[in-house]
Amino acid sequence: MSPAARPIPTRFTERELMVIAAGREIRDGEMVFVGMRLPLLAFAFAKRTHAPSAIGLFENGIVRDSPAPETLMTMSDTPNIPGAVWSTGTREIMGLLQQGLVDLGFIGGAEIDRHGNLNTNYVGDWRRPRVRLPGSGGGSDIASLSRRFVVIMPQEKHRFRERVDFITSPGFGDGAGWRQRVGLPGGGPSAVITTLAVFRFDPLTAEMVLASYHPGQSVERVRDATGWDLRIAPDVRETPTPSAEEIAIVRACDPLGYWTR
Amino acid sequence: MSPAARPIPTRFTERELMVIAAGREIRDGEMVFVGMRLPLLAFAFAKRTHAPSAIGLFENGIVRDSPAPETLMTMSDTPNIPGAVWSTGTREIMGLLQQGLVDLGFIGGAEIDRHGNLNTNYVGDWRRPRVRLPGSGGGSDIASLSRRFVVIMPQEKHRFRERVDFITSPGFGDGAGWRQRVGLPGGGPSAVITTLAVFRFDPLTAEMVLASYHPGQSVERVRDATGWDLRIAPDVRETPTPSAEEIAIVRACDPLGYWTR
Amino acid sequence: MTGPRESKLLTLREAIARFVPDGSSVCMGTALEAAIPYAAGHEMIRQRRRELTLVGPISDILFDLLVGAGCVSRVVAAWVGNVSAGLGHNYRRACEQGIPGPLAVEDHTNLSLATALLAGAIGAPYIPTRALLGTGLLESNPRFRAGTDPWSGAPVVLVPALTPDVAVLHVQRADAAGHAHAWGTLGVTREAALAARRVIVIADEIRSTDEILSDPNLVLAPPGKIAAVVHEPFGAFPSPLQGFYARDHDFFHRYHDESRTVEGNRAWLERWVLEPSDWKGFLARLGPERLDAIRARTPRPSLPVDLGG
Amino acid sequence: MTGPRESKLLTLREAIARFVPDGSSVCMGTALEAAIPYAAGHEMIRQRRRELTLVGPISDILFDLLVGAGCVSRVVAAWVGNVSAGLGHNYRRACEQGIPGPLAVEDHTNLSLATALLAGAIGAPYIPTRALLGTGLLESNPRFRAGTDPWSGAPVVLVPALTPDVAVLHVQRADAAGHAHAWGTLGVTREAALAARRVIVIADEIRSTDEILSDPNLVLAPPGKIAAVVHEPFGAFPSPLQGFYARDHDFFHRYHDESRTVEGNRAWLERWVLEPSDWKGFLARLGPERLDAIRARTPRPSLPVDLGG
Repeated sequence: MSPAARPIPTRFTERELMVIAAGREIRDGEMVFVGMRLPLLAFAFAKRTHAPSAIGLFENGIVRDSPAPETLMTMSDTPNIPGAVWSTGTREIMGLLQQGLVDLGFIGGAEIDRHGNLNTNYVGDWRRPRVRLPGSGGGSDIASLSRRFVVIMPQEKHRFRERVDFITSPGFGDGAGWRQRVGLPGGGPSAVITTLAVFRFDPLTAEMVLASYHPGQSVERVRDATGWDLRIAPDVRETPTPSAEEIAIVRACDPLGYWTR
Repeated sequence: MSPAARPIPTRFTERELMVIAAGREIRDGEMVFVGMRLPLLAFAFAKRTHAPSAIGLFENGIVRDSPAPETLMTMSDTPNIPGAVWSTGTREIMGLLQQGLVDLGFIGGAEIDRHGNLNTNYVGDWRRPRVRLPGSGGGSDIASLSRRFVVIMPQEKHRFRERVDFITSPGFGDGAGWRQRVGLPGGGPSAVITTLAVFRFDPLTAEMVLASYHPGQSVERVRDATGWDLRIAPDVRETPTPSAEEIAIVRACDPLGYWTR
Repeated sequence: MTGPRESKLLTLREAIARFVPDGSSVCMGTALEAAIPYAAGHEMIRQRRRELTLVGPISDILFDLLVGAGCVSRVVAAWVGNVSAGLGHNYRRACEQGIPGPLAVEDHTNLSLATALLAGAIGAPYIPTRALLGTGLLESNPRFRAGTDPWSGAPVVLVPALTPDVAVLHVQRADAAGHAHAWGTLGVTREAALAARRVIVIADEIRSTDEILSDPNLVLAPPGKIAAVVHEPFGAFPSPLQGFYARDHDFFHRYHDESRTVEGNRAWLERWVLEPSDWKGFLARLGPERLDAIRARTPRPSLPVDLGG
Repeated sequence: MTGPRESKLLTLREAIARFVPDGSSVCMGTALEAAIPYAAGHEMIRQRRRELTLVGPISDILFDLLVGAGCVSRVVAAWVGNVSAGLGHNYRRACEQGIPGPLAVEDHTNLSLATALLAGAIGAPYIPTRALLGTGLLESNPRFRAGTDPWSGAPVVLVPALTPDVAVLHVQRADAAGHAHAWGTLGVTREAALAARRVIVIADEIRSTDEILSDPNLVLAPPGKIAAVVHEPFGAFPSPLQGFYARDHDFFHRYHDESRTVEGNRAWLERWVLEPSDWKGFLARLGPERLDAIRARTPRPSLPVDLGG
């Protein structure tokens, strides 16, 4: 293909790319613990593309089979209720999660480590924390109980640590077999989507592995923004550049660009 | 008082008398687990007389501060819902009970023994029962968890047994201290109201004691209809004859005489 | 892939054939004496379902009827009989004489059954209770276990979760996708809808999705739980359905009288269950006057909620 | 003896003074980001309440505000911060530097907090969960205990019941006796209403008892739980209330900016909490345009239920 024949790349933001990458993790018909911000847009994106039958759950008690028609700042904003297929309580939604019926959950985190454990409680010793973070919310529950979960977070070296100070949302603990050993029923993290890259987990070592770096990034730049000696997948590649159509869909989901600009 | 001055006694049925005796057990403002049939009428009677602020709970999830305006055959009959102050589920009502918030519960039984234990499961060995009875329903829960409970049942010798074959609804087990020993939080039975008499429990021995025999009955007749060597209260007396006004109120609560005739 | 709003409407015959195979554990009668899915029970008998485990708090005559028809090998319940008349003859015959076949019973109380379904609904393996202590049920139902509250040292009973294969729930109204509205007496209906692996919704009325979702707080269960929706007016007869019809007390008394003997029970099954080919046939046999006599006449609409913004 | 239908209407000042003494455990923010009882929080600050234990899943800025005002000695929560902006400055200052005073925190997750209130609501000492295993919360919150599911041998975490002294619940409407209707986002509201020893209902609208009891299934809690009813329109501002008003996002951002320093926080408290003598004063300071901008405009009434017979 001659350079002239290449399609002119549509410009997109880091966050638009993250939304599309996250959306691709949703399979059709899945029950998805949606959360807010980028995951909510990923759900909207997936619904409009390859996963029209996916169902979204919110920990305040809302279940939707279609994204809310307006941009939400919080999951409890009034536009999120009309059109819901169920409006119930936290306990009922968490019950579905603990029954093992939630296929996929999205969570964020302040810190993550090489085995996918997240910390949103304490930086430093929890008895005398340097930073008191807000806490788990429902993140720990999603990490413990969903059949698989995907992490979405900005990538900075100090947030990508060899070992987190405190496990709020369990990944694979200290490695393979840990989840089974401590009794966690859920499947653990299946991907980490950052501002720089997409990571997956080696099933043998339960260690985070670079699967793809975003357009404009490189293996080296991702390595530099990781706080341990990062393993690289043998088939590492560039994260697929979103198509103009995909970007248009993301923008339709966030017309004001509130979350993606 | 000369015979001529005695008020002419109003005729009443055994069951009318039982309703009035049961109604007297309800104190104003109490939360009462009402059940059906005679206890429901006792609640209606008490509301119209000395306990206008009593609240009635039904295990199907209904809470009422006024009796239903029509005669009910079951607690889930349609007239029992309009006017309810709460219509919820069994779990919520049982939750109030297990919290210790129910002051008084009424239950019936096929068999009772000298310590007030009731059997509504099996006559004979439960592994090969001679008679399979319907079961606990909510009776066992009321007996276990209400602050006190009152039994209403017909009195026949074979139903008043030294020891029941099977404890469905625990009274005082094998005697004083048993409830504490097995861990039951509720206060146990406070009265047994039968077709013949009213019984209470000796706080020292936790044994059923004849407190009063109904008009027309006698200590001897009650003894003959009891399957163990019945203890008689030192101040045993005749159950107060209902006044004409009391009987009129009971009849207003059951205008068709469905439960009391 | 079935979309969450695609129609799951089936006939009762199809729904029972597909989602209640022999050997299923089936939760029914969740609203206590109200909204009992009798139409579904009749269909199970007509399809000669066998080896069912029935789960429910009190079942009025439904469990007794299915036991007498030979559909049931196990009952998990707090009470089985006839609320109007007391004992259930078929239940007694099965427990006492093994007629028409042996019947295993797991004794519950209303609290323990509600607790077991709640545990199933929240995905907990068990929930402790301070009921049941000192009772014979701890022996007759070996599924209960003694435990200790580790904070106080007090004894508790651990009630294991119940997760029936299917809950058959009769409701006032639903849409074709299975978003269901139930009100009035609820009993353990909400817990059962979530504890069961799947739910058959039987509705007296089918409404549009927009109408049902105008009150999403009243919806019973999320789309993933719903296996089928059946439109069956008067499908809870002879039990009552708030806003729709009252209880037909006489039917319970007549069942009690006629099921007293094995022969009488067989005649009852023939006349009321096996000869009608479906529920409409049953209702036709009852006659329109009988239904008119119990039909709700005086509407008492609720103050709506407002989801507006 | 208070009759179950007697009025429990009080002013917010009276209700907080009588039913939220110093040292109380207070459950608030039960509907997550919606229906947060900010008016009640402001009143607690004005009354200089001290040594409160705050209980709630996520509290948006309400817990941060009360912590910064020195009312709180303990927080039992899954998340404390500012949903719009992330961290809560006052919460951080208290946890990291003991400003304005030391703060104990019992870390929860949304599941464990809902489970703890559910246990309180059903009167169970605890409920086991398979969440929390392997997490640091088992260390940082010593109230959790390790346990074993005796059937499977699998590890579980025992979550002890929470029974707050009082739940302060903002709802759409209630009658004067405290029969309350809440809808939309519910979070842990229903569990909190039953787990708490008593409930203060704060309603945007007071309706007649007949209107409220036209839908008894929607009622939150029985009369015995209700301590007081307060009529406080816009009492959940700046959080949203379905059918009444939307969220005022800007207010959260401005709080975040201004509470960044101790001085800024003091100024915020003065301006928005201490200077207004009550909630009406606060609303007046906001100005009617601001309330008009969020007021619900398009009604979306639900299909009523029918309790008729």
